[in-house]
Parts: sequence; structure tokens; C-alpha cells
Amino acid sequence: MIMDTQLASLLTAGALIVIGIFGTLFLDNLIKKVISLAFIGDGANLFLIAMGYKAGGIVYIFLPGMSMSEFSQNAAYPLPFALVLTSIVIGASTMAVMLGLIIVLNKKYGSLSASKILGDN
Amino acid sequence: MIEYVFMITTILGAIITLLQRDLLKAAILTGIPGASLALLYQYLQAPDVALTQAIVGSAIVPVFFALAVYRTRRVEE
Amino acid sequence: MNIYDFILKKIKDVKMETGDEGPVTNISATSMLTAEITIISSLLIGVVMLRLLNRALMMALIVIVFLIIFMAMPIMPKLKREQNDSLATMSFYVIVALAIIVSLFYWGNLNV
Amino acid sequence: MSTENLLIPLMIIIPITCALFLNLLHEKSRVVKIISVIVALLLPTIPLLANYGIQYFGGYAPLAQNPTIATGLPTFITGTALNIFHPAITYVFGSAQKLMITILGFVALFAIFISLYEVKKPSGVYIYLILMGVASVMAMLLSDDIFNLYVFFEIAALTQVGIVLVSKVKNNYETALKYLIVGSIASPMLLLGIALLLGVTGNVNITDIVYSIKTGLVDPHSPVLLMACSLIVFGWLYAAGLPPFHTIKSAMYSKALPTGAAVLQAFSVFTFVALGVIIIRIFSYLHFAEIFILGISLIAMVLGITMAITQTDFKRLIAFLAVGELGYIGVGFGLGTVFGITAGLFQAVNEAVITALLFIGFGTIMYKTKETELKKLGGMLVETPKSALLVLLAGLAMAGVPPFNAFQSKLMLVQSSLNSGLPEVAIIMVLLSIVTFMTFMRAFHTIYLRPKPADLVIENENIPKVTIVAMVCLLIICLVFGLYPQLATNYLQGLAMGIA
Repeated sequence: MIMDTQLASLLTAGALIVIGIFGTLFLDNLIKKVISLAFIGDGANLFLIAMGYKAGGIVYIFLPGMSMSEFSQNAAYPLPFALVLTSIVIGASTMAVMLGLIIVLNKKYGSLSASKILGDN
Repeated sequence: MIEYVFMITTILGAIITLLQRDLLKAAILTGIPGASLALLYQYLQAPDVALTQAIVGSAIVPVFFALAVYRTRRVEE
Repeated sequence: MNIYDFILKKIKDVKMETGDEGPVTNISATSMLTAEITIISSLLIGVVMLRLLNRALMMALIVIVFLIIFMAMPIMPKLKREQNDSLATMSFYVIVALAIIVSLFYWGNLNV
Repeated sequence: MSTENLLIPLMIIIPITCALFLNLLHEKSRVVKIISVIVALLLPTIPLLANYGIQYFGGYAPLAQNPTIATGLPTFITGTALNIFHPAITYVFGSAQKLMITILGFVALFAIFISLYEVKKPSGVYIYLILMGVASVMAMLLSDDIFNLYVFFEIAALTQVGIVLVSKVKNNYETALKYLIVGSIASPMLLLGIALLLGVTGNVNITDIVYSIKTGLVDPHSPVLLMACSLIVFGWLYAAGLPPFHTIKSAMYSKALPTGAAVLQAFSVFTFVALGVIIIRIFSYLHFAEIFILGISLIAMVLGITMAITQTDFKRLIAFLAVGELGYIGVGFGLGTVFGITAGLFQAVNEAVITALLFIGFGTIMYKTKETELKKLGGMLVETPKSALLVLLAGLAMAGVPPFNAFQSKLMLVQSSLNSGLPEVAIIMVLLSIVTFMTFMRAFHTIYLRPKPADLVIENENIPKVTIVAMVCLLIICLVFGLYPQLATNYLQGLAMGIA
């Protein structure tokens, strides 16, 4: 194994964020801008998940037959996972609002170009 | 070992999505990084998050984008 | 040509570039001038604060900043053009600020 | 915990439930009116009545205070720092929170009243958005849990967009979309900062994070913590509308209705305070963080106020002034002394009131003429002498003229910067106060004193009485804090001493 899983997932998260920022800055189409923004959010979520990962650990569900000390030593850290659940839903709802606005603005301008719609006005 | 595959598909999927000129294709392709992330979460010991991400990331979000494309225009100008 | 006429001319140039209609009124020239003076004086006073770091550096910087300001005299029109409402400019500055903040905190906390 | 602190969660729960309920009532304007009035009155009264206390959601106090649960647990839990960590989402309601939440409640109360009486048919959606935003900003002030704060931060951002969307001002959709896009870059960065903090300390409770850092459980100078600090500071800039976000924030204010703008700026001010207090609490050991806050505040003041002078639209002018005035709060935080932070918090309270007053006051012009361009306005003194006087007093208050409240807080800021050995900051603050006053007088002169242009049409004859009463009430708050500043500073000092 070249790289451990946690580091690799952190790097993936970083790559997603960079791709997202790049897309937001340089793509002109509004739908693609929103797709890039969704990638930034995904990257942040993956980052949080990777924070809670424990190499060689077990899933944080206390099944019958486990001893308490074994569970507490091996289970992954569940707090970040609980946070990501909220964060995913928030991201999806923000995106829905943005897409709704884009539909309205497309009716007004007949275009999806950010430089036309979101210029200096 | 398989989690590395998911990481690579996530990144490649994201890049391919942003390179599309057909917006409907791009909208549907957002499902690839979404689904790969869901599987990746499963391997990172977070089954409940994986479930949510599988629903939101690979079904709801692409459908939202596809609906928005359907209501606006399909090809990037 | 005195400085007031110079600034008035510059404002007219900027207005022509941005396609702003309407004549350059007395009040808009005055406000531009006030903004100009405010920004220059607060910049110079701000530079004086560097005395806490190094006194010689502060003196040198004051002279340099003063010269730069004098060369680029009407700063406010340029500054106003930069702070427009277009999304491209805004997101550009947001990303630049993010980069600056991250590197400043990294450098600053290890060195200050 | 005992039942006496039941009012703390109710501060958040009542506005949110009523907001959701109001959203369902589309057509029944009478019911909407009655419910809105009742909830609006409850907003400032609940925090006034509530006792100080700590609310542990689910009742999970730290194990050290909770012997019934703690007995029988193994020693690797009770014997370590886990014993004093907070397992529940904790809300802390102290004296400073009491004052700030009450003031926020008052601003929201007047905004809701005015919006109810200025339109023929009150819209439940608008009140819903205001209540939702107020509840989330109150939760941000109360919460001691950094992720809970992030959730409410996102809700507040969405409600701010909503408030702009319902305003029907020209180009409001474009501005709202810009704000959402910029926000979607910035808020994942805040989340990333929280993630790094969580990764290092294993905690989201701020008290526990501070404990871990102070007692050396984690290395305070680890690069990850520095990164977390920078990302959280970036999120703070976005939430408060400091540069580089000052253009979009002021555009948001100017695209909202006057009441909406009054509420929006109160949101920004208190979000600024909530996140700023957290940054100071966690990262005050990093000297550079304070220097950075001081620097960015000075930049915000200079850019905001100089941009305000050059505006031609009076709503945008006030909006930029509001952003510029935020810098004064930041200067207080950046100085980092107890006196400085108290002054900054006091300035935050004052600014929320004064800027709301200015937005509502200039809103009467928009109500009467439907015009916001300065060069098309004039001669309004004859039309609205009462509100003109109130607006003039508000402008004096904003510039820091005695006997109003901003004079006291700006005086405290100047004194504390002199005490910290930074007379330059004091000079810049005084200079910018003067320029603020000049900017305000320019708008006031063009709108009220100049001869009336021939093509200016007065559309609505009478300003509603509620608007005037609300402005007088806000002015009374200004005067009371101006004459008796100890009333406010005594409340705020506890928090300042806790974090400095």
C-alpha cells in the first residue's frame, strides 16, 4: 500500500475543492457554476468524513456480543459523520434555491451566461 | 484497495462532468461523483452517511440539475 | 493644470469608460475628492503603524507609498471600478482573499 | 437542569414554529397579522424575562456535574478530560447574550410592525423569513457548539436571500444569486475550518476546544490549527460582510425593502459578534489573529466609507456606511483588551439600532416616492418634516455626536486604542467618523434640503404612524444608552472579561 486511506481521502477532498473553485471561477455557464459549487460542498463533506476514519477500525454501531472496551478502542469517531448528514442536506437545499433562481433568470434574459446575467448591474 | 478506485472515479467524474458541452449530459454525469462518494463513505466506516449521500448525491441532485436544464436550455452557448 | 482640474478630468474619463450618463456635477467631484483624500490619509497613517515593527522600514515605506500614490494620483476611480457588482470580479477577489488569508496566517503565526 | 431555564430554548423554538406556521397561511391576512404581532412582541420580552443559565439539550450535563450518570462508568472515561467535556449541544445565556438578543428582538419587532402596516395585505412569507432569520441569529449568539452555529449560519444565509427575493426591487434576483454563489464558496471553507478544528481537538464544543488548547492536550501551534483559524476567519469575513465581501453585502442591503435591510444589517452585526467572539475565544493565543482582525477592520472602514461617498443611490450609500461601521466593532475585537472588546460589543449593539433607524428612516422616502436615485430627489423636508428630523438625529448618532450612544462607544474605542499604544487607529477612527458624517449630510442635503425637482411624484401621501413610532422608540434606545452607557457596558463586560 503506497498511501494510507485517510491521507488519500483527504487528498481527494482537496482535489474536489480545487476542481470546484476552478469551475466556479472560470466556467461561464450558470448550471456548470452550480455543479462546481456542489463539488466544493462535497469536498468539504469528504474531508469531515476522513477526519473520523480510523485505520483498521470498525463501524461505530454497538452490536450485541461486543465488549465495551473493544468497541471504544476500535470504533471510528462518529461525531463528524453526524455533522455530515446535516451538511449534505443543507448543501442540497442551497443548490435547489440556486437552480430555481437560475430558471427565473433564464426566463428574463434568455441566456445562461454568467457574464450576461450577473454582470455589473 | 477498492476505495482508491472510488477516489479516482470521483475526481475523474467531476472533471468529465465539467468538460461536457451538453448540459443534460453534465447534469446526469454529476451522479458519478455522487455515487462514488457514497461508496467511498461506506469504505470510510460511515454507513449512515453513505445511505444519505447515495440518495442525495446520486439521485436527487442529478434530477434537480436535469430539471433545471429541461426548464432552461440544453446546450451551452 | 492644478490637481482639482486633473481629478475632474480623470473622473470624466472614468465616466466615459463605464458609460455613465449625466454630467459631472460639483457634488460628485467633491465626493470623489473627499474619498481620495480620506483613502490617502488613512493609508499613510496606517503605514505609520509599522513603527512597532521597525522604525527605519516605516520611514522608507512612507516615502515609497507617498511616491506611489502621487504617481497613481486619482486612486478612487480605479478603486471604485474594481469594486463593481459583477460576479466575476467578486469571486476573483474572494479567491484571492482566501489565498492571501491562508498564507498570511501560516506565515504570520510562525513569524510574528 | 432545573426548569427555570426553559425560556432559553423557547427563544429559538417560538419564532421557528410560528414562522413555519405563518408560511402555511397564505391568504388569511388577518390571522397572519395577529400571530405576527404576538410573536414580534414575544421576541424581545422572552430574553428580558429569562434567567441567566446554561441549557444542555437532552439534559446531558458534563459528567462532573452529573453524578447519576457518572457512577458506574469505567475510569478511562471519568478519570480523564472526558469527565468535564460537554456531551450535549450547549446554549449559554449570559448577560451579554441577554442584551444583544433583546436588541435584536427590538429591531425585528419594529421591522415586523412596519412591514405589517405599510402594505395593504401583509405577506406571511416575509414575516416567516424575518422570524426564521432572527431565530437563527439568536441561536448563533447562544450556541456554544461550533457546528450548531454553522447550521444556523447556513439557515441565516438562506433567509437573507429570501428576504431579498421577496422585495420586488429591481434586479434583486441577480443579487440574490450572486450572494448564494459567493456564499457557496465561503461557507464550505468555514465548514472545512470546523472540520480541521474537530480533527485536531476531537470536539465541537467551544469551551472544550478552548480547554484542550489551554491545557496542552493539543499542540496550540500545530499548522492544522493555524489553517483552521484562517478558514474560520474567512467564513467570518463572509458572514459579516467585511472585505472582500463588502460589495455583495451592501448590494444585498440595497436590494431589500427598508425593513428587510434593517433586519439584514442586524443579522450581519450579530453574526459578526457571534463568530468574532468564537475566534477571539479559541485563537486569542495567536497574536497574529488579533493583528489580522484589526487590519481587516481598518480596511473595511476605509473601503466601506469611501465607497459610500461616491454612491448615487441612497440605499446603497447607507448600505456601504453600514459595512464601514462594522469595522469599528472589529477594531474593538482586534485590540484584544477587556476594555477594547467591551467597547466593540457596545458598538455592535449601538450600530444595530442606529443603522436600522437609518434604513427605516430613509425607507420613508422610498415609501413616498418609489425613488432611490439621489439626483432625482429633493425637497422632501416639506413633505415629511417629522421623519426628516428623526433621520437627522439618526445620522448624528451614527457619526458619534453626543448625547447619542455611538459617541460613548466610539469614545471607548478611541480610549482603548490609545491605551494599547496605537494612536494611529484612534486617528483613523476619528477621521472616518467625520467622513461618515459628511457622507450622511450629503445624502440628507440632496434628499431633504435641495429644491424639489419638477418631475418628482409623491405616490403615497401619509407615512404610517407605526413607522414614526418605531423610529422614535429606536431613537429612545439610542438616547438611553448614550446617557447611561453603564446600562449596556455592565452587561457586556462579563463576556469581554471571559474571552480577553
